[in-house]
Amino acid sequence: MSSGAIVVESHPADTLLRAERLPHILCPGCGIGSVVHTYVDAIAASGIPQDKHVCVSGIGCSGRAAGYVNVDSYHTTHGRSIPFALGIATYRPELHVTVISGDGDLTAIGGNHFIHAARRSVALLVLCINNFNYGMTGGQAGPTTPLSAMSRTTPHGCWERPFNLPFLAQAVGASYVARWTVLHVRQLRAALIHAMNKEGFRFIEILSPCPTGFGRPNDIGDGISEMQNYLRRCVVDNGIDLRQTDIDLTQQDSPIYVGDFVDVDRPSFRPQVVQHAH
Amino acid sequence: MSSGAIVVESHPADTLLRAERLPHILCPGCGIGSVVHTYVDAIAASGIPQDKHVCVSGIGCSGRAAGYVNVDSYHTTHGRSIPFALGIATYRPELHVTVISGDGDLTAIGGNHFIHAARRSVALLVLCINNFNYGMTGGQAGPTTPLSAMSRTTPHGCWERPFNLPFLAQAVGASYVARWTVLHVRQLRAALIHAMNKEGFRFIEILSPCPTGFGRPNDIGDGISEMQNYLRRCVVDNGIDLRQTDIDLTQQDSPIYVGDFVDVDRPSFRPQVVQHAH
Amino acid sequence: MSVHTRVPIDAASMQVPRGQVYTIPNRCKGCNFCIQFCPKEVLEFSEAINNKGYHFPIVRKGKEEQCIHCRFCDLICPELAIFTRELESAPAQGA
Amino acid sequence: MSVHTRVPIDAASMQVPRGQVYTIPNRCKGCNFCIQFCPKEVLEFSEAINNKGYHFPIVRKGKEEQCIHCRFCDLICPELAIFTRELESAPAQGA
Amino acid sequence: MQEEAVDNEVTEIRISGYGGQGVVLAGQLLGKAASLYDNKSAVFTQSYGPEARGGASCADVVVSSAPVDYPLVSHPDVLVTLFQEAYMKYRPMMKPGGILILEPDLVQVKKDEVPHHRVPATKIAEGLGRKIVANVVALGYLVGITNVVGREAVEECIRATVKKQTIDLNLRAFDAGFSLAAKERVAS
Amino acid sequence: MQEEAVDNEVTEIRISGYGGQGVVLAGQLLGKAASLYDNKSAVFTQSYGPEARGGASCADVVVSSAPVDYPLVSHPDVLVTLFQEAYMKYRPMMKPGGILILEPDLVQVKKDEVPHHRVPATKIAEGLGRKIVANVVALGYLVGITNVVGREAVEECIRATVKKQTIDLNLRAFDAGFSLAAKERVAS
Amino acid sequence: MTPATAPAIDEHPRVISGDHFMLGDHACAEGALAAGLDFYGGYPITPSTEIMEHLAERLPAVGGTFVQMEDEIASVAAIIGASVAGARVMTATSGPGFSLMMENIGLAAIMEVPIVIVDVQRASPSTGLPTSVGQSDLLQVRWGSHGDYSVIVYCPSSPQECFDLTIAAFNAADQYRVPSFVLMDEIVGHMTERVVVPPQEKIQRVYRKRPSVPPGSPEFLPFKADEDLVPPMAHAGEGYKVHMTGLTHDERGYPSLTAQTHEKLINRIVDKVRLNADRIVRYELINTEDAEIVVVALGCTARSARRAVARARMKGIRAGMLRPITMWPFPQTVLKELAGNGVVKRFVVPEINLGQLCREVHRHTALPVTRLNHPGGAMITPDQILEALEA
Amino acid sequence: MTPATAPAIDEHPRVISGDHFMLGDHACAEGALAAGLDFYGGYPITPSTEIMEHLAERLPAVGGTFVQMEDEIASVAAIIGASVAGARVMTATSGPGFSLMMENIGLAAIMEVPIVIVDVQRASPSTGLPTSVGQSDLLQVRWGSHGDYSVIVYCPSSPQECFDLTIAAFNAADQYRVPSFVLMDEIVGHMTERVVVPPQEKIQRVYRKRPSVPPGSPEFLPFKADEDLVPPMAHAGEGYKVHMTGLTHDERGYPSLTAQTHEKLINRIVDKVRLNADRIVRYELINTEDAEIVVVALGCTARSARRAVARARMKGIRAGMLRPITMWPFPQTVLKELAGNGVVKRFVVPEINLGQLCREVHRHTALPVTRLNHPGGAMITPDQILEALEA
Repeated sequence: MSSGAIVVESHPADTLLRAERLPHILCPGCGIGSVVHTYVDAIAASGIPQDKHVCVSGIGCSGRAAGYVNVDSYHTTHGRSIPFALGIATYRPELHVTVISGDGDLTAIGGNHFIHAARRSVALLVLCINNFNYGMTGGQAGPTTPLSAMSRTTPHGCWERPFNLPFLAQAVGASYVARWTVLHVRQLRAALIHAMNKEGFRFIEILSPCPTGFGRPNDIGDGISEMQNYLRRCVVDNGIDLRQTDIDLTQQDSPIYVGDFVDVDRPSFRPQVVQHAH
Repeated sequence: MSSGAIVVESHPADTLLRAERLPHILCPGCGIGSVVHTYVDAIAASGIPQDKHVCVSGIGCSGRAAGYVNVDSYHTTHGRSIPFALGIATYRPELHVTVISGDGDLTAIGGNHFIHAARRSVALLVLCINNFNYGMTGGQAGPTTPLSAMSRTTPHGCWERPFNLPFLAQAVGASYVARWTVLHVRQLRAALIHAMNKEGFRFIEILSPCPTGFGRPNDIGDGISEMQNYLRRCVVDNGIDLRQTDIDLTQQDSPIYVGDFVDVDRPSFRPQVVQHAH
Repeated sequence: MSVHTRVPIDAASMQVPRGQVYTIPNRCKGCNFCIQFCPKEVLEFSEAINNKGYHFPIVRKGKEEQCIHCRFCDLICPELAIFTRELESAPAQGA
Repeated sequence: MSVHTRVPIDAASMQVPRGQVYTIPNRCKGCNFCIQFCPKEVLEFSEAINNKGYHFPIVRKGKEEQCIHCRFCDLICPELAIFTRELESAPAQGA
Repeated sequence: MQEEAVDNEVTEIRISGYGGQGVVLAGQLLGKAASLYDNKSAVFTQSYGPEARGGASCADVVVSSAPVDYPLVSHPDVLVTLFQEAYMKYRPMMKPGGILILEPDLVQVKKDEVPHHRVPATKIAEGLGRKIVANVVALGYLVGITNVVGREAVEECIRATVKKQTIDLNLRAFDAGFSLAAKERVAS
Repeated sequence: MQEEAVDNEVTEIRISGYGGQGVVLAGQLLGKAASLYDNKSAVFTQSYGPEARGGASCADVVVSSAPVDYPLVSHPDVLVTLFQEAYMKYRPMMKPGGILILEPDLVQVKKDEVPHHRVPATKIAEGLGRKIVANVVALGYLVGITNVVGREAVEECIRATVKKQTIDLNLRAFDAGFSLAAKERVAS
Repeated sequence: MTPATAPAIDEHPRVISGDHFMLGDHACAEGALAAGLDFYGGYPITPSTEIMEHLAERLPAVGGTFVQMEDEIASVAAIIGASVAGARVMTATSGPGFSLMMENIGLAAIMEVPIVIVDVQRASPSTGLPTSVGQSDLLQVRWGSHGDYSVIVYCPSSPQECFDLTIAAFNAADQYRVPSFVLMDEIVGHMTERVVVPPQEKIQRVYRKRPSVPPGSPEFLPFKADEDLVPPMAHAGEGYKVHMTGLTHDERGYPSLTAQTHEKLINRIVDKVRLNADRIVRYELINTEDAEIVVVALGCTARSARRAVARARMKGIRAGMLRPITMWPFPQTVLKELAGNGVVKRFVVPEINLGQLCREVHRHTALPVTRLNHPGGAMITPDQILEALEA
Repeated sequence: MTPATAPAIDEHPRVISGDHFMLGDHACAEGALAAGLDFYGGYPITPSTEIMEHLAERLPAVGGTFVQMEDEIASVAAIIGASVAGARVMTATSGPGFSLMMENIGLAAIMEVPIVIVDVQRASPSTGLPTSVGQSDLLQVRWGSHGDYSVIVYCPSSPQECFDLTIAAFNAADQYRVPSFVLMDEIVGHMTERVVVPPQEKIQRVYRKRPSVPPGSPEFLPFKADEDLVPPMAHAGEGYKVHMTGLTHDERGYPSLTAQTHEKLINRIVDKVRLNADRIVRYELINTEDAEIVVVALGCTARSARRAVARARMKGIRAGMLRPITMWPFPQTVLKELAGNGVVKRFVVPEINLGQLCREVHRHTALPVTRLNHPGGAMITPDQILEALEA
């Protein structure tokens, strides 16, 4: 064993995780683990008791995130994490509910719940881990797959324009909108802590490498290459007009804008309730 | 019989309608009939043969529109008019497919198909007849019901913020976005003719009176009163920033912006096809 | 605001057309749109009721020659119960 | 751009902390994130492989005292296989 | 024959008019009075759906001294019509020998119509100051003529059902209709 | 006993390794050769799902002179392992008396392992210039040892399946494995 | 975004004890309130809308949470979410909306989350006749989601039963941690009849079992069942840090993707209803002691059947009736007893569908079964049933 | 937005005649191509994804239209839309996605729009075991949408049948204007075996009937059926100006909201399959001539059963097998014949669910039926079936 690093058996964050389930099922170079890690780190720093955090996810690689965090956690059906979470968050407003899922789950099949929860200003923090494809089923295109990108369902290149998710989130009323990448764990952590303590519908898009489903067919290579791509191209611009935040991955030199784009006060959705009568 | 008006048995537009089904089932003072009328008038003026027009609708009062127009017409399931229409429009790109439905059908249950069709730039003209409630089931709130408005499911006043549909349509990539009211039949007719001859996803929100489901519980009165409300409050502003086009009906004096808001060139979605091999 | 027409630049020099009103009384549900929004206030409700029990539009006394065939009553009618046709010259037929 | 730290205004006057690297080699899947993005280039791959067959991070020869406990390797590790702790003073324990 | 006896326990009543005439309230009051205040059983149903809007609508009540099984009115024993279209639509379904009550100012009967009851409910209601209670006038008449439910039961039901400030008006409307029927019964 | 005869017609083969070693292609070639070029029946299956990623994966082939009914490999008659984890995972399922083939540079056997075949497929492939064809070397060896499918059938299958520019390389790899087996058969 | 002021709670009792002349749909809503409904998520659809409208008024006034969702899928997902957070939950819909809920019904089944779904049946398939009666979701409610699971389904025949059986559905959902259903029909939902609401203290509420150990106890396994095959349920926010998933899972709730875990889990979620069927099943028998012909009917059709049986008796026909009150579990024991008692010679099954109940009757008897049905839009009349009895 | 260049059509034959060693999922996709697939709308889900991926490559290359939709509901809606515009259409999914399609399956049924849906069954309910085998959608495919309707359902046992029966499903969908289904299972979908693709001219395509009168003819009524109960179909854009609705409709296609219209329409859409069942039903019999025990099995389980029957015969047990190739209409006639032939003494029904096929077998025989099942995740082995035969 090398000198310098002390070999141990557990990580300080293990208490925030279902450590007995590690290692997780995700591929080497996948960024989802980093998001889970940053999320639990933010939980510890949020000032909100761990027991009052709830995590809800849908289906797909990112949907598996809920299975690794040591809070009440619910791994639901494809696309339905947001209405499921709405049930928890509106019935128990004292709980802090975070939805962690992927681009396919949240914005393909789950797109309607996304726009309605934002419109209603439901008290949810929604993390969309965007790896530009359906990883769990082996790399098909989705609504964030860039133009021209190769995938198992776009063998000649994707010919659909992807969503600009921050712009969409703003158009439907999110109180907080940010975009970071897995590389920006420090900014992501700060964004998470800030968003956990806000009202309304809060949305963070997190760009993440997927070497298996996206990197490989698009000649990006492994996870670290995708990360270096982010390092090279990301531009922080918190004040940018969100009409400009499309991601055009096929233009290798175009900027990818990241930042804390929207941060407004908007009270959380609270259905009319006099008091709970149990 | 009075002098001045000649009493006849049929209307010149009857050939564009399934006249044998008239009178339609819609209430007195409802604006949906006016939209149907203006739509068929636009068909006649569109320069596109009547046989190449197709009309698709969903469920609800507005969904019944398809049943009255004398083109190939499909009255589908709740919320699914857009993907149904996508099937027609992408398989037969020579057809001009218009979706006519209501706010509940298109933006509540059908919201996901709406944003995805716009993202893809599917060759559809989508008319959302927005009467601020679910009329067919008797006047429940929906995603366009204004704050504070009374309905059968908001007996103490609506507490959810409604969608700003033009802004949403822009955020997801519509090539054409307009808003008019049933009162603006002339502008609506022009918008329809223009939009019928454009590519991509074209969206027109049409504000319409619903005396039964919306006017009555909100003390607006009958259809003509809602129309007079539009006459008084509508402001045409084609160039307005769509972040400003929320409709706040509870503020009786706030403007309701109408106009041809977005008009850009965006090619229609065409899946990769070499040629049809029948 | 006006919803009726976009005024053409050369409006003053244009000849205003004349129109003839046609109605299908039994289609009418009495919504009042055509009457209220006729730019020339040509129309009013009948005293008679149609077979569904509604009063329907008729041309006001004295307004028989005022219709300008702008088609507004036609387009806005939800029931396709009224329309106009352009007259070549006065007087109106069937008045 | 830098993703590592937001430079505080009084950076020059601050004392740079020192850190100790800890690893859980059998969790590592060799993604290379910690090694590539360590701002002090403290880490490198081991020659040995872990029980899943991956090379895992070790501290480079000569870099044993360079860790500044910035936590970047920790947070970015998808496998929770590495972390650092702040040292009160030199030298690093267990090196 | 005993079978007849069973079926005769059941009275099928249809009150029909157009939207806004309050036929639904009249039907509900009748059914509720029978069901809660008169030791009978009753089922109330009404027409639903967009096809029911605007046109003729009806409120149906089945009253019986035994529990009501089949809940629908197929062939009314008693038909009240307050609107021409309702008369045209529902008259043919009436049971032969049934009781027909109509609002003469709003309904014109066919030439060959059988003997029937004409109740100027709207005028009577207007006489009471509120045209809107024509429905309750008609109800009063119906109860007075048929005795399908007790007068007191309906009055109690009205007191328990309508808004406080309209109790008196409704009771007077009911009484007006009931009294007219009583007079006619005496006369006939 | 006739039952045995039926079952003995079937050979269950599992080729296992880690992702990227090409075990899937090796299995497909074997099954396809048997099925299309050697008048036998064969079914090919593979491990699926996220749990199959990263870790040990396997390509299973059932070969029979009669139609294959049950398509899965439960207890391999022939087990090829190119990876330690695969050896650990699948060795216990092997049929007693089955044939075990392994890559000695990547698999360390248990002390009490039965006699088995050691094929340095990676080194042989590297000798041919492309480490990537270690899978086909192993396939060649497997065919050479078991004769479960004819040599010509596999060669024809390779020609019909792989990219044109790699046909020769793959044929040489197959031959290298097959020849090694032939030598060993002679030796034993 | 400020909620409008809702009335103070005291003026609005949760249980409106007393006699009422009440719409079936409203009786269902009042039953839910009496059963302790905490959270309603729904979407309007004829002929169930009146349930939702009634609760829009009533539920917030008694301190509950009412949310109109964007569609039926969101509705069922939201009530599952609220239920894991501890709420007594319900949604109501009709055929088209019910079809949309199928996927998440499976989630509730495998996660063992108590939910109550009301389906007011209309003439179907598809949009069909939205305002007219049907009884054609009898098999869908049992088999509509993919895979094997179990459900408990009540079929009221009257507004009174809409009230009573909605309470039963809440209790069954909690007791067995299953999706339970009130399968009404348009006639029953849209008829107004006397409904007696008992005093609050007479209304029995059965609640889901709760963990007997405190949060953090290592012995607490969220999916370890007791002898009744039902595991105690910990709620979100209580500190138990449960994990629940739609994947096949072990007793800790963690995904365990093996056939062994699957068999254990799925057999248990099916068996907890199957093996308790005798306790769950409800039915009504009329004049079956000496009956030679037994009508099997439910919902509004049972009302016609009761009339027909009475009239048949007067004509000297020895008719009787079995009314399944639970469609699922199906009252097969009593049906088999009737079929085997040597007296019954024939069954008559009137229903407003093309033979769904009849199929189930067939499974349990070899006696002749007379079908009497049409696909919807009208009731089957007493006359029609009488004719079938006389045939 | 410019489509990427697709390969020229000549290099890519629609029918790849010849012998192949092919994945079941791919064979299904090739069967669709051979059947004339024009439009595919789908959404990825294990274990059906390979069908979609294969068509993503192949369909555009032969001039067809491939669209990946935003979800399964959109997928089925889109193929119904394309079908009314004249396309031969298909989508493929698995349990969770299939559950989402239920509402629009009802629309296709009542609008009489030919569609083909492939459901590759996995261990269920809910998310279950996504990559493992199940056969538990047998009843859902028949009853999963609200109301009464009819379907035609094929259950392949091999990649060859995935190819052949997908073609059959296209032909049946068009011939009867019904939703038809290829109900695969994960084992069959994920196994690779020899598939013989016949020469193009040997592949029979049956197309929907088309109007015999020109557009505008007053005698053309879009929902007036011929003697076979199936109406000719006019497509969008041809000038017939049809109206189609999910509401109950008359022969013109116009809403007609009466019980009479409903009965006429729904009876017809059910009868067009029911009365043609003998023509539609397919099954395979093995060794049933003298069989005392008959195994009834389908899909991958039939492969184990075939082996078990062969081994039982060697042991002197007179076993045979009935393999339903169409699950619906169910081969009830042959089952009843077997049950009544005086030789058969018992049925054994192995299946990867908790007794769905068994239920159907029970309905048609009074003989003992041995259940042999588990809810999914593994095949039933020949040994297990043999044991049941020996018991």
